[in-house]
Amino acid sequence: MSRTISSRLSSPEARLALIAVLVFVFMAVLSPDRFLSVQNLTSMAFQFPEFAILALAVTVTMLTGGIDLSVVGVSNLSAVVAAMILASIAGETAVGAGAVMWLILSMVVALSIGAVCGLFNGALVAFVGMPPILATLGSGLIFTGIAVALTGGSAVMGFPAAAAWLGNGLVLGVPVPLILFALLAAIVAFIVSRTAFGLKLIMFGANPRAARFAAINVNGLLLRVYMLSGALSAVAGMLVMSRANSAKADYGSSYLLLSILIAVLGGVNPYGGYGKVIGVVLAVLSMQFLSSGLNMLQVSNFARELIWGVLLIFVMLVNSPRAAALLRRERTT
Amino acid sequence: QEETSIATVVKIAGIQWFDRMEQGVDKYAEDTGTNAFQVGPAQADPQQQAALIEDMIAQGVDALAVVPMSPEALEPVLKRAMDAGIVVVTHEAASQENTQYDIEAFKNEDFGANLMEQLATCMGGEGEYAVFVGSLTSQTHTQWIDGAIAHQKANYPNMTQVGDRNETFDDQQQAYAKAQEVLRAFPNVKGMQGSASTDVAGIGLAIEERGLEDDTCVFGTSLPSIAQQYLETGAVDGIGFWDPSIAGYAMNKVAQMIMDGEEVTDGMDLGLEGYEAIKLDGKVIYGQAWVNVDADNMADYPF
Amino acid sequence: MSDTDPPLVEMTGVTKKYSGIVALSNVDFTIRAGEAVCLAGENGSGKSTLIKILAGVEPRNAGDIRFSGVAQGALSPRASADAGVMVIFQDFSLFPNLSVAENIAFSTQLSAQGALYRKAEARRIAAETLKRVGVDISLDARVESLPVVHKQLTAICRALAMDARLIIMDEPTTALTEREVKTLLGIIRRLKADGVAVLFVSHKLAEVLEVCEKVVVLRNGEKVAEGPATEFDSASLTRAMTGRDVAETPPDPLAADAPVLMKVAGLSKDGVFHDIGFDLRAGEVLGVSGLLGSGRTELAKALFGLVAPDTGTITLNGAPIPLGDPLKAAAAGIGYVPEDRLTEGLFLDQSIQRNVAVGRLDAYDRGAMLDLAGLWGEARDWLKKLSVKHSDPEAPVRSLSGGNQQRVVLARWLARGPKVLILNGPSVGVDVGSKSEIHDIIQALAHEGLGVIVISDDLPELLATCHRLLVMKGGRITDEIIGTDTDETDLGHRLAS
Amino acid sequence: MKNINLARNEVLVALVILAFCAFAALSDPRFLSIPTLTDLLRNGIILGIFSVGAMLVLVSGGIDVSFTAIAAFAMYTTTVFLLEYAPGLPWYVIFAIAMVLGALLGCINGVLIAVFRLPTLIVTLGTLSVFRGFLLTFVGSKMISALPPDMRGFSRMMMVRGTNADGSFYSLPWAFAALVIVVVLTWFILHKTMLGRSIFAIGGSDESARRIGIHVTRVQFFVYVYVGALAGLAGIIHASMSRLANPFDLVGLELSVIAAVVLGGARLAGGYGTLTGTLLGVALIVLVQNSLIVLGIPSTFQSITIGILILVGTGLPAWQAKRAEARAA
Ligand SMILES: Nc1ncnc2c1ncn2[C@@H]1O[C@H](COP(=O)(O)OP(=O)(O)OP(=O)(O)O)[C@@H](O)[C@H]1O
Ligand SMILES: Nc1ncnc2c1ncn2[C@@H]1O[C@H](COP(=O)(O)OP(=O)(O)OP(=O)(O)O)[C@@H](O)[C@H]1O
Ligand SMILES: [Mg+2]
Ligand SMILES: [Mg+2]
Repeated sequence: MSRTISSRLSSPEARLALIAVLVFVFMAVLSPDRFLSVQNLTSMAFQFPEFAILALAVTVTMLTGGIDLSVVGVSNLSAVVAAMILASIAGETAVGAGAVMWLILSMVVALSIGAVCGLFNGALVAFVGMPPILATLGSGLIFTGIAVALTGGSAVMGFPAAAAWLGNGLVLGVPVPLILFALLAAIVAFIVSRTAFGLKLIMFGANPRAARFAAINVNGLLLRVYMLSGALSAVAGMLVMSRANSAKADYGSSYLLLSILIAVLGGVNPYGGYGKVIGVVLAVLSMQFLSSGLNMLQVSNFARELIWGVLLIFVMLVNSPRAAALLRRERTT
Repeated sequence: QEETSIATVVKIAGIQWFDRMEQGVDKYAEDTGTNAFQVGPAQADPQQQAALIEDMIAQGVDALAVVPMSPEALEPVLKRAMDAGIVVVTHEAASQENTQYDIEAFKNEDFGANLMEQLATCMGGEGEYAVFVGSLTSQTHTQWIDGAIAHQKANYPNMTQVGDRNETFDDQQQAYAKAQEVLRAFPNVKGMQGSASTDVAGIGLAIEERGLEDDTCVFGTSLPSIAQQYLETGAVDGIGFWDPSIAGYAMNKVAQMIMDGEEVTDGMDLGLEGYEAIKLDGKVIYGQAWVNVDADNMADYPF
Repeated sequence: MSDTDPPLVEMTGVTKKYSGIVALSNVDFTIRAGEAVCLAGENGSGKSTLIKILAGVEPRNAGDIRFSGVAQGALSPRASADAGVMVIFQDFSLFPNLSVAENIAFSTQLSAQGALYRKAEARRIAAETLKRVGVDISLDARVESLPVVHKQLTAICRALAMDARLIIMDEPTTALTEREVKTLLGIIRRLKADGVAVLFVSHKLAEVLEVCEKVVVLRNGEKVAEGPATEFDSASLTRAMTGRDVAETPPDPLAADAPVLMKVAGLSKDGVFHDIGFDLRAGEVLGVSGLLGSGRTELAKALFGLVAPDTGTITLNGAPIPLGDPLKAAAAGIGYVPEDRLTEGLFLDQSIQRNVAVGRLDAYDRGAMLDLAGLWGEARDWLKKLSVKHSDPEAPVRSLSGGNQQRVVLARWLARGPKVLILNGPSVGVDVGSKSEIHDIIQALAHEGLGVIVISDDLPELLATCHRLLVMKGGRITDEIIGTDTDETDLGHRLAS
Repeated sequence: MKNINLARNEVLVALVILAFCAFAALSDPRFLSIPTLTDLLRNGIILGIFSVGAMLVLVSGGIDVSFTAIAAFAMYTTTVFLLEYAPGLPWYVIFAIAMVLGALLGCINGVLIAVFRLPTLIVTLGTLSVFRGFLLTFVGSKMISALPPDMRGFSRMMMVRGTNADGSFYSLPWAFAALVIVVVLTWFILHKTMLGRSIFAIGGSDESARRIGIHVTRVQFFVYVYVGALAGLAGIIHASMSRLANPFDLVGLELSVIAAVVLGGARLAGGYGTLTGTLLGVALIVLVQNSLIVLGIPSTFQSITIGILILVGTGLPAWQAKRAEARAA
């Protein structure tokens, strides 16, 4: 009996699922009527998709052994441009089909900007040969800077009412952001495990040199990975824009570290070659349960940061064979 | 039946300014017996604040008193709160749409002009000056500086602004380095006006190291506890602020009034210092609650 | 020194398990001062494991170890080093970022227990050791910038710099060409004369029998044979290692009317190779040999597009192939099995089947989705065809032995149905049994009409596989030899001349 | 530097610095003055100490993003503790306390990385959150400007002081000596001790290091403890010099510091890094960050400028290395 449990828990994802469930149960027990209320569950579903999508963006780059520190910069830049279209061309008063058309156009523009920013990052990594951490650190500053220069630093607002649907709407009682996230997570999971591109990017992450020797188009791969990351960031930017009913160069500044933390907690190997979307989803859920639960208990928000860090290190220790070996040696001697 | 709960949601938890505000909130709770409490995100990020408000709505508070990090970003979530029947009162957000009342200690442009007036007086109405903002993305800071510059242009033609608006990222070290650079790039600069509470401290430090305490004039928004040592040496000549504890108290009080169906009227006395005769402009309640502090009266404000 | 002295090293009943796998089982082993012992065995038979235990790098699960009669507890690298046991690891274990001098002197300075690093002293030690070996390498060169031979020699010098009483060499000759091997064997003889014992691991049986007094054979972690080297010859040693007879047969002659498959003309890259031209016919196995630095690996890479030549043409079935683009070369039907399996060939932590299938991803790309069933099915077919010994195709390829790993890389390329296959060192670090099986695969491929280019300096291997041989020197082709016109001694002379 | 090698980061960065200075001097001749120099040196102290630590970690083959949190923790906790229990201690004791505190936090990184062999990036990402969260939750989150008297006193201790033509002062605080000491000590450790050589060796190949008997665990542990102590020192100097203990300070600088170090030629893969290069990298970043007003770059374009600088500074050597590799192949 105990052996089957421990063998079921042998994968990092299974252990994460256990953690997510434990956190959920713990919070539900501490304050059942509030934590389990439909209100609270919906509220959580509105909150996490924006940074969860950024975590997906970070995840795909981490699979190749890289990282994308420009995700927040990209999401703000694309949101600012989309917002400018919505605010100054479409205008606040646009309604009906016109408004929807402008919304779609602005989304297309945002996605294109995200992809172009990603292409820029990819080119720096693939053709210039820069370490991704520095390439995207620098480009992130530039993207944010462009957003500041475009807006002079102030918020862009005054959208048609239709724009609010993306971040605030419900479809059959399910929040639109949640649907969007589920869709994107499924797409990324599909890309990673079911497409030639996905398998190649994992193989590249596992050994970039061998990937080149195996006649994989390494440069094209990197360009596409960072473009995917950029496009995902742009979607997150549109969500933030819709939820804030405005766009600004410095929205979501706390999301960068958070999305990296989630990806790593989700079991993605930051040195490349391993990672599952389901792990990232479970990590996001644990984070959100924890954070809403702690708000409910009026625990200081600084403590939340502390708990996230402890959780991350704890998960790493649990997953580490070395720690297990040391503990075992301890017990036998 | 459960007691009324009012959540005051501030920009960021734990800093002096909002700790002082919390004193007001706590005092209100004590005075009235309501469950009034204050929360704030760990990072200065509008999205974190929005998430926090979401959680408060889900928790079912009766009223929200919000000091928005970025008013635009909170419109949808505050709308959701009001749709859910929660009373919403804001502070430092005159442009906020989804609020029942916004309480302003003063008109931002007027406050900026007030600081400029003191700066100009100190400078003798002539010479070069530089301005600092915490971030270019902060609406409040922008309005203060707009008001200040407009006041200078209208009244002190012999004064000239040098350089751009210097961005300090609410970081004293950055304010210090920027002030140093301003002193190098514009050796004739005689005045500086800061916006973030750490700006004058950074500027003051640079002034002191240059030994220019008596040759320059420095004014800005800050708190006595932050600027004290520079006020003492004259590196900073004066600061302006409003008492956040009173603002916090006022927000809670107005929220309770709305819940009780009482009306807020122009010229009304909220019974709070600086809010004895409020001016009502649409949904915005203006007080005359700014305080100017210099080396002489700083001891009166122990926060 | 007499036989009554306790042996330098005496292992009794040593057992080592890796999470269930028994890598060594109850092995007894002794070595005396001034003796050269050869450790032989197939891939995965436990040779490196035994060495790691002696070196204190891995703990043993059971068994006793005595150094000069003194029983040892848990060993550590330092304890072993202090007892005079020095190892030249299979992968050299050098520090690529440090200078030659420092690499050579590092162990010595560590044992000296001093807290300070004495640079002048380090240089003196290094210079002396290099002189003793009789090679000339710049003391200040960074090891990463050295050619493989010099890295190997640096590793040897590091071991010699210590007052070693036993030097263990784990496959030290894989990276060396015939000439350097001769130098190394000379060094070993001198060491023996100085009373230093040598434990030598190699898959090249000829050189083993040349320098060693005693042979110990491992199979599946057990000692299966032990005796004076004079009692063994290549055939009997092979039988002891594999438990069967392994025969190498020369290739069938090439059909006279075999069409020209690949044509290389005027291929040059400044400072690397010059004016290379040759034809490769369908069904032909063409050997390319030469000393290290002769430009043969660069040429191989250039044929596959990994190196961009300055001038020249490569055509395949009459169609020109763009230079310097591995994707186009691969698409045109050229395959390349790299020299360094571990860093260039394999994705070590990925599954065996993924390592095969990675070459076929585009072929199974069905619009938006991969045909996974087809992909894995084909990969497993190839694993079966090349008889890769594995327990689970989803296990990481790291868990395979060297010979089987090499077959995985081969399978990847064969699955793509190439027209020309370039094999750079196809049997480096592969045991005799597997080696002959890989040679059989090469011959079978040629039979099917593939053109095969084998780059190697293993003479028996070249003779066993190639119809024709090109010898490179200083970046030029200096000699062309028809396989049937030569034998090992003749070939050796012509290579070294 | 016998012959000028353009492929070396140090040389490239030095050239970029010279070009930048020439450009700044052309656009404003006052740029070349003693106050500019003293201001830049002063503003490089904290970044410099941090960079030396970050360089050491990179050389050992790791990466540390938690040192800013350690600095903030050590600085703030020391201040709070002193104000509560011993406000009158002399500055060197205060500094020692902060360094010990930093070293203790470094121990936590050390145990997780050296003993449990967890990946350094993840560990330090985690401890960054833990240290900061713990500090703000349990120690405090308010700025303290009423520092212990000797901390303030320290900020007034000047090594060099002089008067400009217009009567204002320029000065270089003694805190700069701390950077010099840190650099000299680290140079000594790295180049003159077996410990230092072992750090390089581990960065080159930790497996090889283990095999020749280097105590990898101990060496790695030392690295993180030493870096923790340096961070504590940088933190307390920062608080003293700015006469303010702000627990929100410093965190957020970590990536810029690492960028400066890589700019100076250290490799993220480990084993490579020089103090000269590191200091040049810091110099370039400090120079640019403190010359944007002089150059008349509008505030809205300042972050773009710094972004471009990082891309150019790290991109050029990367591109050259890539080309060299392609040529050699
Ligand atoms: N770290 C390890 N973990 C698990 N199994 C291992 C490990 N190292 C070696 N093994 C296994 O132990 C056995 C003996 O391996 P060893 O490396 O000693 O073989 P070898 O004789 O040196 O082979 P080769 O000729 O290929 O170098 C093999 O089955 C191998 O897979
Ligand atoms: N108690 C022990 N019993 C057997 N082998 C051991 C023991 N302790 C360590 N070893 C082995 O010795 C080798 C080195 O040990 P380890 O990796 O713990 O140390 P290190 O990281 O090299 O540095 P340090 O010596 O400072 O601990 C390892 O291969 C380990 O398995
Ligand atoms: Mg003054
Ligand atoms: Mg081996």
